[in-house]
Amino acid sequence: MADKSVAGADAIATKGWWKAHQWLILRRVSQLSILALFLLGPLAGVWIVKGNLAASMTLDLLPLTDPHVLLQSVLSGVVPELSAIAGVVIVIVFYLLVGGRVYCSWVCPVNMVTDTAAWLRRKLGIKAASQMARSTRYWMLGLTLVLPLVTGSLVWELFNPVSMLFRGIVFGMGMAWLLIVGVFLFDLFIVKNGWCGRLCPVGAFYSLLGTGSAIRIVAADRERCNDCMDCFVVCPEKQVIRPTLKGADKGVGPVILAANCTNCGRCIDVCAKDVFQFGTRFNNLMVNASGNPADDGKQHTVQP
Amino acid sequence: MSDSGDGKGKGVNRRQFLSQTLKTACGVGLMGMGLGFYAKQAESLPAMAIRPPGALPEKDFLGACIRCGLCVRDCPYDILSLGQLGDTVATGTPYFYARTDPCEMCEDIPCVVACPTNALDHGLTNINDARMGLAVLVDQETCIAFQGLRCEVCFNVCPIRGKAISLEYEHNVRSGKHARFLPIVHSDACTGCGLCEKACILEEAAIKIFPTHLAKGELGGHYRLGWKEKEKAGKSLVTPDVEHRYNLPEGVRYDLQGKGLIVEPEGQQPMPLPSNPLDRLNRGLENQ
Amino acid sequence: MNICSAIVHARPEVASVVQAHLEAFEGVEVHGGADAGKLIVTLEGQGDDALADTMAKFNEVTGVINTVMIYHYCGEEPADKEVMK
Amino acid sequence: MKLTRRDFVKNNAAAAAAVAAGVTLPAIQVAHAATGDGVDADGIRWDKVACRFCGTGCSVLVGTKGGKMVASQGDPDAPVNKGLNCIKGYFLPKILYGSDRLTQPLLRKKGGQFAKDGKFEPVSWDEAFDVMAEKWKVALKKDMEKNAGQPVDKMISSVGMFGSGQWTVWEGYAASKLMKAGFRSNNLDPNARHCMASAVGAFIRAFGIDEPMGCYDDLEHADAFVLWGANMAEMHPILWSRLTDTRLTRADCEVHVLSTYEHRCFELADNGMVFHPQSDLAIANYIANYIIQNKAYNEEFIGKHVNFTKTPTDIGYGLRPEHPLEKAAKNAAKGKLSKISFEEYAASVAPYTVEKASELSGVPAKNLERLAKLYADPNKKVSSFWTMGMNQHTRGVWMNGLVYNIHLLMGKISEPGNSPFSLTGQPSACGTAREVGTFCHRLPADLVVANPAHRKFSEQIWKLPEETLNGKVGYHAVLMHRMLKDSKLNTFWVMCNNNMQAAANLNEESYPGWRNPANFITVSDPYPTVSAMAADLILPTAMWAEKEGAYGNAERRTQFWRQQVKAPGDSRSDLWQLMEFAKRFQMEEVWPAELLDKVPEYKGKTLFDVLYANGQVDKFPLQEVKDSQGNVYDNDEMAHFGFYPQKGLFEEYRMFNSADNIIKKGHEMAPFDDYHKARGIRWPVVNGKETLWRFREGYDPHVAKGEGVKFYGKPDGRANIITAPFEPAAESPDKEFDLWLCTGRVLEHWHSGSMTRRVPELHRAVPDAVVFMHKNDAKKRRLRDGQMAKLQSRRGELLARVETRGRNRPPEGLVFIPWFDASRLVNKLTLDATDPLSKETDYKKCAVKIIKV
Repeated sequence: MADKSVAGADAIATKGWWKAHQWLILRRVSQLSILALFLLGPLAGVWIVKGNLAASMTLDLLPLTDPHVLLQSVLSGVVPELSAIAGVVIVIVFYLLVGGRVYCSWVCPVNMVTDTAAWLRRKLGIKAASQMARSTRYWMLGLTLVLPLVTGSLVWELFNPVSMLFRGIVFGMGMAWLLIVGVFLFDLFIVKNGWCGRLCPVGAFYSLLGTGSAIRIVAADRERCNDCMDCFVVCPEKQVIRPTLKGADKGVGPVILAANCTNCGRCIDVCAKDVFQFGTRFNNLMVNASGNPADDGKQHTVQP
Repeated sequence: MSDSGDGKGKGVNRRQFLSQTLKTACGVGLMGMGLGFYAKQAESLPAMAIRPPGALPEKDFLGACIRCGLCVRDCPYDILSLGQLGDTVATGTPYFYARTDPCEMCEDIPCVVACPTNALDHGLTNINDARMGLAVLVDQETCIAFQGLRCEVCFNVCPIRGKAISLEYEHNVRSGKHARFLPIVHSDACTGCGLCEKACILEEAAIKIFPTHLAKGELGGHYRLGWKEKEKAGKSLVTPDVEHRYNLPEGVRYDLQGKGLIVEPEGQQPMPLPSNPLDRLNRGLENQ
Repeated sequence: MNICSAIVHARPEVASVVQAHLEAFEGVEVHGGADAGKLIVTLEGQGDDALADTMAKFNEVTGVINTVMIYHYCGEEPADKEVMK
Repeated sequence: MKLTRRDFVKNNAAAAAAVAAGVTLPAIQVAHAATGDGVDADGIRWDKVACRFCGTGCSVLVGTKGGKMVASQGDPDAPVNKGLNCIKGYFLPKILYGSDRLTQPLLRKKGGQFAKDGKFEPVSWDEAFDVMAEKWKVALKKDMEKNAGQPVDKMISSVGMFGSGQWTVWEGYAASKLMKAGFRSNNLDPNARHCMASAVGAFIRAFGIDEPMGCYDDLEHADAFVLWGANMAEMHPILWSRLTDTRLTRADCEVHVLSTYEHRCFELADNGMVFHPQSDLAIANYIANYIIQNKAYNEEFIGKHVNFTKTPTDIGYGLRPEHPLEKAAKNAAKGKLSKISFEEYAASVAPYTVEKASELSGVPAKNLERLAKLYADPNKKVSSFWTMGMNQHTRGVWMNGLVYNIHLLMGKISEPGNSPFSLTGQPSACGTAREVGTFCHRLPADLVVANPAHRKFSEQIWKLPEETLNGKVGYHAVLMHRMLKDSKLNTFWVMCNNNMQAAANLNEESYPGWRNPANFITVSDPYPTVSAMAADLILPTAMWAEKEGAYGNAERRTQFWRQQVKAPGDSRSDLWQLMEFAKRFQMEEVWPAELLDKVPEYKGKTLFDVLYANGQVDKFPLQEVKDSQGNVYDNDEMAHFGFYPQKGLFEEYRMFNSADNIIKKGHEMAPFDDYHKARGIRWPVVNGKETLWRFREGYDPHVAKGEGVKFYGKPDGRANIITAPFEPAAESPDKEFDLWLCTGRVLEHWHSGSMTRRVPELHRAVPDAVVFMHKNDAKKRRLRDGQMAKLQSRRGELLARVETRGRNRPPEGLVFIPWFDASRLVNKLTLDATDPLSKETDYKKCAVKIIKV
């Protein structure tokens, strides 16, 4: 088996470097171009998008609003403006379609920080220092929603590294970089995938939002799996893989339905056997209907 | 939710599960309290940071503002900033400092229009109704107008001219022959835009914008200003005074509500002019 | 140049009379303080002795309670040099 | 008050005893002398200096330490301001220390040589003066050839100088002497031409002698004030605070304000009147008419002290002669008065009924009547004040005269509180520009070049051979730029002003004139102003208290100051420059042989020798300049020339106004040294006593006992009432250019802003010139407050932000813009129409349009 510090070495060997990194690179492009769009105004004076991830206005036409922030605001007793409501509806519909935690892997700038931490952790071979329940994030989510209810103010937004990093880049960082360094060190030395995988209430919110979302990773050719474990190594939410990948025996369909799968596509990249593909949650139905998942699943995959 | 453990969940018994949950709950709960307390501090707005026009009262504002920065972007004069971590202003919330970048009071109030959450009240449509704060002449000892110098820059730059800041004329007792032009702020018109604070020519401004609750005194609940009540009512609140008559020597009148005792100057005719020019010609030497 | 100053305590009710008496001495100026019964006095004279004698005579003035010397200056500079306007 | 060392010790002794006794002593001076030797506890040396800005003439105390001016305070002992200042005065020390002070001469060069189209390069004073003198010599030689055989009153000159009412008295005097006696050119005019010329013209026509008869004490003695085109609230801030105080404290005091737009004086006005531009002529005539109709005039006064005259009408607008308006004028530039009777005068104003005045001016009849009644009330003492609204007026001399008419009809003149008072805009418009003869038609002390007797008298004082002085009136300010453009004026020296930003019609006259390759332009300036940018040679100038100086304010008060600090780098005072430049000329290069033959002793000498080393100007040797506390001050000019030039020049100038054989009395001044001791002295000074009110027995030493009132400037002792009708402005709004444009100043900035814009606090307070306009006018053009708008006249355009809610509230149809802002040159818009009599530009009226950008 290949060196575990280089995840996907097999994949690179068999598919070539590009194929073994294509979703990763696309995600980075996505994350950076979103940032770039917001920065185009203040830096170049080209105002395509104004605002930040909490709420934005594109071309003075398309409002987008972060449902988690707005929910906090509503819980503090505010009736939002129509534009904010419209913005939230658009955002919710979008993530219902593409998967809630797509926000985490394709949009959120903190992802780049925590991915780096995870990568460095593998490189340096740092072993887990402490454990933390993955469910902690739901408690955190609860907390972020209770606090405005109790205090009447958006307490979480004073600390939220996710909004702070993005806002920091677009509007000015202040001391927020300390918080980001904190997240990075936490992930690197204390808890593996600690922030995004266990603590972040924003991710928790989007996971709930995406519970029933359409686009999903499908382990379409799971029978080809050679147990190289590369996907487990790179996956930030690796608990979502096993039930599906190894669930054929138990009659579990090939679609990874777990809400916390971020649709990052990294498992597709690193799998030398091309077990994974993008598909939809309906791939499972077809398996159940036709009993022949492999062929049918392929027709619904998304090729980048 | 299916992700309560890193695949180790299998071996977890009920007791372990309960204790783990309890631990997490306690941890998060403690953290929540910490956040709450810290938030109280982090949210205490420094007196010199002014919210954009239409901002809800600070407490409501902090609940309503989602820190999106759209108001910042739509300010044509680029005066607004978002609080950054480490600033004394709540992180991500918009503010301006009057001394460096006061509000120019746009007629269409674009910052309010941009706000998606009503944190900047969309009910504000006339910028003159904005109450961002209140200008206060904090130091009469350094304000050079109070020393009798001719400055009045604050009065001159005030966009609610003559209403938010008026000049009161007063005899300069020290010099004996000059008037002092004292700037007086009126809270019923001042929007707190801060143009006066910016323009103040002192090293440290003598007129500053403060949050209204810090800037305003409050009259005792029992007391009314008699002349204002009378003006409001348009008449005396109690029975009008009777007509008075007086014992007075000739050539003397008494005006109860006005000047008091009036001694008519002897032999001097008020205007209109006498038709006889001799009156003029005999005037002559009164100044010699 | 030989100048000293003193506080002359006097009964407040007769302080102004005392002041007139003191001013009659040569080189003596009263600068004020009659209201409080503490007359602020400067003395100017040729030598230390002359000043001391004058001071001693203050106590003989009716109404004077006590005399305290506060400040003494003797110097050789020309006394008519202008120092300020 | 002097304090000797003895007093000082005694005070300290008493203070010590007082402290010990816990008694406060009122009258003990210990504060300043505490550290001795004329500096205060902070080591700051204090001395008095006249304020650098307006004509009010406030005195300030400036504090220097370590060769730098570090502090200032209003002078509490100055009678004008009693320790107060306006916002500009508050920042006085900062005007010296702008970050872009010029510190060495700069010459346009290309390839190491002067080139008209070259770039500015630093040069030495020697090189600067070499190049400059060479150009002047070429022009002088050409002039001498042309003037050969011509009588003196036909002499032309192609050298010129544009001076200033901000020059110190001796700088103006030295310049006047250099140009008129040295270069035999009357092409010397001050920027006061733009500011006070109409007032001067009217003074001379009405009273035969210049400057107001009253003084600032009128402010405390009047029952009513009338402002005719003066925004005193902003332009004479300290005087306004005195006026306001009188309004507050004097029973029944009234303030009437006339203007073409509402300004800050209206805040105090009991009767505020906004009139259509130019209709002040009609209003003033209506008041005279009212007085006559109601027989309110002072018959005795007019019987004894007044002549009635009329002035030619239809006199044009001082434009170039080929301009259609000039061709159409019947009596272009004519002003010779002819006597009329009282009845003729009455008939001439009779058409100006209240209805007509109201119709022409747009002021409601009742306001006009109230004003007329005030003037006509024999029991009300009225002081009228005016400045640029009346002077910068194509009928400015007329208008000044019409106000004198009212005061003369009523006899309300020359006594406390009854005063027609022309205020000045510059600190020494009176002291320098007017008194020492820096106008193109004048010699010192009210003498004029056109009068052979005056020339002869001046030649005697100046030790010049007869027929030296040029008898032909030179080019006035506006004409100078036209002549530069026409290449008839070839060398031009601009000192102590910023005429490229001030002179009207920059695009068509000023700039082409200055950049005309035939001409060589020198600008002496402490800062890189618009004028410096348009020059060929820039000479760095010592300013204000960097030199010993004297200013004369509007109430005839002359104030001196000592040099407080050194000028930076190679900067030199204007006085140094003028005198040093004179050294560059041999007499043979400036005077023709036949003139020199009359004074062979001048042959081989320099102009400096003849003008300044003449035994008079160099009479006072090197000395220590000391104040009463023993502080010693620099005098860089004295150190350089080896004699006390300021004193020599002033004492020579005094021969014009105080010698026994003077031609015109009434201008007497005190000896030089007296002024350094006093907080200003008001002339005429006779037997050591100053004069508060002129022309009135008891107050004026020139009015003998029993004469009562005597206007001794006129041979018969009578003042002139001069009738003049309403005539329209040179340019009025029409369909295309549909708005009146009025220009002016703001409190925070002074003139072209070259000093005040370098004070950061003042710049922050008022950073840009905005265009003040009526809300409806803005709306019609879809303009909002704060939006950029383009102002366009027939001559140029500029961009400025719209202000509808500011300090000035123009009526519909008129806009106002201040001209201090070098980044928007208002003089691109203004028309160079002048009063044909005074040659003063009308900056208050031209037509513009405003377009949204």
